[in-house]
Amino acid sequence: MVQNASKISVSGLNFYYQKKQAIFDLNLKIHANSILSVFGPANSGITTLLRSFNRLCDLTPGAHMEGQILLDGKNIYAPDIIVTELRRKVGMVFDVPTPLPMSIFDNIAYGPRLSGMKSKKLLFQSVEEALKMAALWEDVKDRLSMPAASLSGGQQQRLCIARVLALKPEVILLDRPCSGLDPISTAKIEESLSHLKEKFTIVIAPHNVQQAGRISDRAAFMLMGHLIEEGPARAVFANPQDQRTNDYITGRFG
Amino acid sequence: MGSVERFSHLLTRSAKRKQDFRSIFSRSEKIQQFNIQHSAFSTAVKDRLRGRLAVWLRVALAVGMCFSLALLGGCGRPKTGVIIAGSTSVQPYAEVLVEGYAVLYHDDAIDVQGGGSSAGIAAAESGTADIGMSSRDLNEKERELWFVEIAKDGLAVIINPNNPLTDLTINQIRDIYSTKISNWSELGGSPAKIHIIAREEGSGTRSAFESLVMGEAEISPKAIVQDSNGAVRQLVADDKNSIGFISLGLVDQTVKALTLDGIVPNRENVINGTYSLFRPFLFVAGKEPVGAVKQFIDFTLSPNGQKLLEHEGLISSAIEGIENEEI
Amino acid sequence: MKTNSRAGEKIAKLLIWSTALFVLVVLVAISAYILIKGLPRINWHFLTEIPRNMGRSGGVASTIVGTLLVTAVAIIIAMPFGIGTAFYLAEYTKESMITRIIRFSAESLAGIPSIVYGLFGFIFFVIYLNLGWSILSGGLTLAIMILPTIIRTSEEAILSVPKVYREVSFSLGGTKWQTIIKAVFPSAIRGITNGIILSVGRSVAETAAVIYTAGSALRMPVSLFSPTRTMAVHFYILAREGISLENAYGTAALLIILIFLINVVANMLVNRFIAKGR
Amino acid sequence: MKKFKEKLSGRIFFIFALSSISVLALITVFIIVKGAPIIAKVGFFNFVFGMKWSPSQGEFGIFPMIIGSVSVTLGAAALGVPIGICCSIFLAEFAPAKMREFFRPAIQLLAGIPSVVYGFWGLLFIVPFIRNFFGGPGLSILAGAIILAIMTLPTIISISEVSLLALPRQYKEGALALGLNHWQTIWSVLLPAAKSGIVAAVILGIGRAVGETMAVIMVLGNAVAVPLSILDPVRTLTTNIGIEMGYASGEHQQALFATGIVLFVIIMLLNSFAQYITRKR
Repeated sequence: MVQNASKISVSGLNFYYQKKQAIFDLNLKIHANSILSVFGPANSGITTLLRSFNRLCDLTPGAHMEGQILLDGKNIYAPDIIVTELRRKVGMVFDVPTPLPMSIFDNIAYGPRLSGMKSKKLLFQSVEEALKMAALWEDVKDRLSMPAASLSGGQQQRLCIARVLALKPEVILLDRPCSGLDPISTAKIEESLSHLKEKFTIVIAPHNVQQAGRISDRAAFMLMGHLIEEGPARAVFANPQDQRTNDYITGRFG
Repeated sequence: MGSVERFSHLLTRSAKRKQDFRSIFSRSEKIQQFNIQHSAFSTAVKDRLRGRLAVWLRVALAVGMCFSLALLGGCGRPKTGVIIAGSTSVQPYAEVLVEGYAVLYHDDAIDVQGGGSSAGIAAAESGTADIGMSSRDLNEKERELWFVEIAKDGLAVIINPNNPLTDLTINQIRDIYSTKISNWSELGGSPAKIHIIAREEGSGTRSAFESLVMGEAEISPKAIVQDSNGAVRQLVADDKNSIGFISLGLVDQTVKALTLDGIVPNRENVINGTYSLFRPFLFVAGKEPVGAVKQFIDFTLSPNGQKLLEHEGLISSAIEGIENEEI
Repeated sequence: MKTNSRAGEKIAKLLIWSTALFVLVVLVAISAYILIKGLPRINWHFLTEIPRNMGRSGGVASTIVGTLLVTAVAIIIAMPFGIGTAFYLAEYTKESMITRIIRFSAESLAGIPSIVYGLFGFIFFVIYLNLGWSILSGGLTLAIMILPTIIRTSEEAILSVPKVYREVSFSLGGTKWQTIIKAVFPSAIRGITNGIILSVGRSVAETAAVIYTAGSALRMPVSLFSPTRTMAVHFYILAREGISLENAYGTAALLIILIFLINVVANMLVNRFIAKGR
Repeated sequence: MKKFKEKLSGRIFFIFALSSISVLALITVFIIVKGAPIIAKVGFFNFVFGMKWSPSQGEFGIFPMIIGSVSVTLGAAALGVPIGICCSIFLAEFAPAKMREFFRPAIQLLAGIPSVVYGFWGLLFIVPFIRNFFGGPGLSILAGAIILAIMTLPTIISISEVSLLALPRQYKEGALALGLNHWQTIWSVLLPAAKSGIVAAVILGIGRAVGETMAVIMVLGNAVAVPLSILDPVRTLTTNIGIEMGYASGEHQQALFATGIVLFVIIMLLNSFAQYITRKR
């Protein structure tokens, strides 16, 4: 019935910060090994949606939700879920590059070390593999002990992607990853994302509509916490069903 | 040992309070399964705790234990020998006595603490100290304690060496300190405002000066107050317009001691009674001294002890035998 | 507007440079005067013999040992409690009335005059707990005196660690404890150590709080329960009672050197600790 | 197993926090219990505004001391705060790396010098200087203000410097990118951004100045009368405790603890004022 199994399925999701509601009755199926971009004007609940997938929203006091989010059929808000394992499966890259105040090697090895990986050889292997996948290995392979802060903006963001990949996740969430980057770095990141989709399910909040059009397989438009329209990217951008999506894509508002 | 029961009661009550607080705390958390295999747990904890910060944890726990141990152990602390505490004016002379005593009796387990006359008397009363030192007369309540006068300390009125004056009457000094006279020119000196320097309210030196010189009059609140003989002497030596009063034993060439009504302040005049400004140095004890404490006090009153005090500029009282009637 | 902003820049630069140099000169003047007057007094005897004849002769050995022991007891007790509280306030409690009250009272207690801590120690530790005048009473009193400062400075350091480091650590599957230890603590270590060095400095230099609790005995301490006189108290009694200015300056010079060594060693430890941590 | 360690760490921090807070509460209650009876007996109004302090006659009025404390602390702040903040700016922004490496331990050394050494140094240099150049006994509010200013510098400098350095790099770069020169960046961007740290530093510094006892005993002259000029000798609340506590007993000792309560209230007011500033931003 469904072309490929859905990695994450959201049903009846309502999300509140204390009394303010951020997401209204959202239903969505995210396909494995594909890039879904969730686009829309600022604070229409996109970041909240992404952060509910890896339960990072638990950190904000007073945040609570109704409804279900299933990862491979298992509800991620069930009491027996170990949150740390969930966050290793569902990695996240933030909008501003945030290297930890450590060397490049320690930054990437941070995740595996937390999960208990001790042996130097294994750590080096996963760091090298992650850097290659994030297309950063050539730039940094001989200065791994340099502080991460010495890298350029684009390189730092790719370091953050490598940091997530080192944990061998299944899903990667990117919240406007290229917002502060120059076009060349943006292109490089978009290119590595299209390679990564063979192995990972990717959900990205693009920082503009063109980026969504270029790289995503499916696209979802959110406005003021409501999911307006969702479907294959070409269909959503070529002839949007809902008038509001059309206005947003053609840049009439938002 | 009243303090031990009271203290253990305090400890159990506070522990109970912490317990209720924690049980409320844990009940409110979501109940989470607790699947620990005992053996895996002990090995896992050992290698987890090897990390750098975990070491701090173990130090903290150890400290917590020794902190509570010390508190409880404290109640039965080992006696470390005779403890003398009190007036900071008497303290240096007591230390000289302790050194002399150690040479003669080969027992140097005597410690001298400062803290002031009242602190010393209170410590003697509560038994925290074996002997309290006071550089002032005792009030009625304090007289109920056992006490003995170990020496007399003369009081010298001092001025700056460059000040031409050499003699003042007691009345003139009283008028200076109550600011009736406020300029040196009124006493024949060069015209300048007199800077009066006194000791602090509770000091033995001050109360002796008040009873022997001021009588009914009061030392003016405008007077500069210093809390030690050293500081008063230092100030008078620096400020040529100043006047102060300190122990006779501490007068040196940096200051000039005035003659009172023509009588020179020295040992002889104090002994023959012509120089009236002196105060007692007292040893006070909670109860009749016994053992090492009695031995030390006897040494102090013995000719050897008195010679030591005389050498330091005090006037020994044992020679005239003016001792307290009680003993 | 252009020219006066450049002139403003020059004046400001000049002003700041001169203020900084002025402070440096004042610092050098104070310590130079003490060192010039005190250093000639310091020799092997001064360091190894205990004071004799009311402090006029002999060395200051017992006061050196006393100072180190009292400060050590204070730091060993205050550090875990102080830093533990700071982490608890910064990481484990939501910003609420209670945390604000605790932070506020810690700040107020940091301002309490040490003489009041001294008397609290005297009546609580020396008399009520019957610990007597001892290194333990002095150390405990100092521990309580520096506790608020350590809590405040550590918490300030922890809160100044960017919030995003915690989010990154959590997003990489870190637990709260791992996030605190691996992401927050290494960045906050400089601020925390700054607070501890200030507290060590303050305890070594303390007189009022120690004179009534650790006592002013001149003998070499034998156990945690024996009374002792710290170097600062020794200087105070010698200088104030006019017993011996030379020995007073000697003690003060030694104190400045001791404090200098503590700072150098502490900074070295921090840099090595941070380097290893990176 | 990991969940157990989480609980354990939460517990241990909780126990540390609880015991520290209970100790801090214990000392507060102790001071109040020791000081309150005399205030009740003498009456709050004539205790705080009473002009005459002479315990031997049972008169406990501490108004002259309050004036003393306020004037000395204001003097110290007027001298210490601007200099302290200038130095912290110097350390954070202008100092070449080598000099910073030298300056920071020097500042920490300044913090380490015992207050009695400052007091004695002041007595030997500052007091005669004031006596010869400005007249009066030399022991004065001015002398106390100078000594306290020097003593509060390390606290103000080191903590403001930390808050200046903790500012994210983008603040400075953003301002410079807008064409502001170095000083304008500091004045209009960095200082306002680091205000909470600097205010905390100033409050801690002033708190230390208000709480200082031993150093000022030697240089203030400790006269119990209300000062008429900054050259008059004066007694602060702390020196009042410091001088008389050794000799005080009974009601006199309670009156000195009551002085401690007044000090505590002054420091509480100072802190709430500081919190008000940082929150208002």
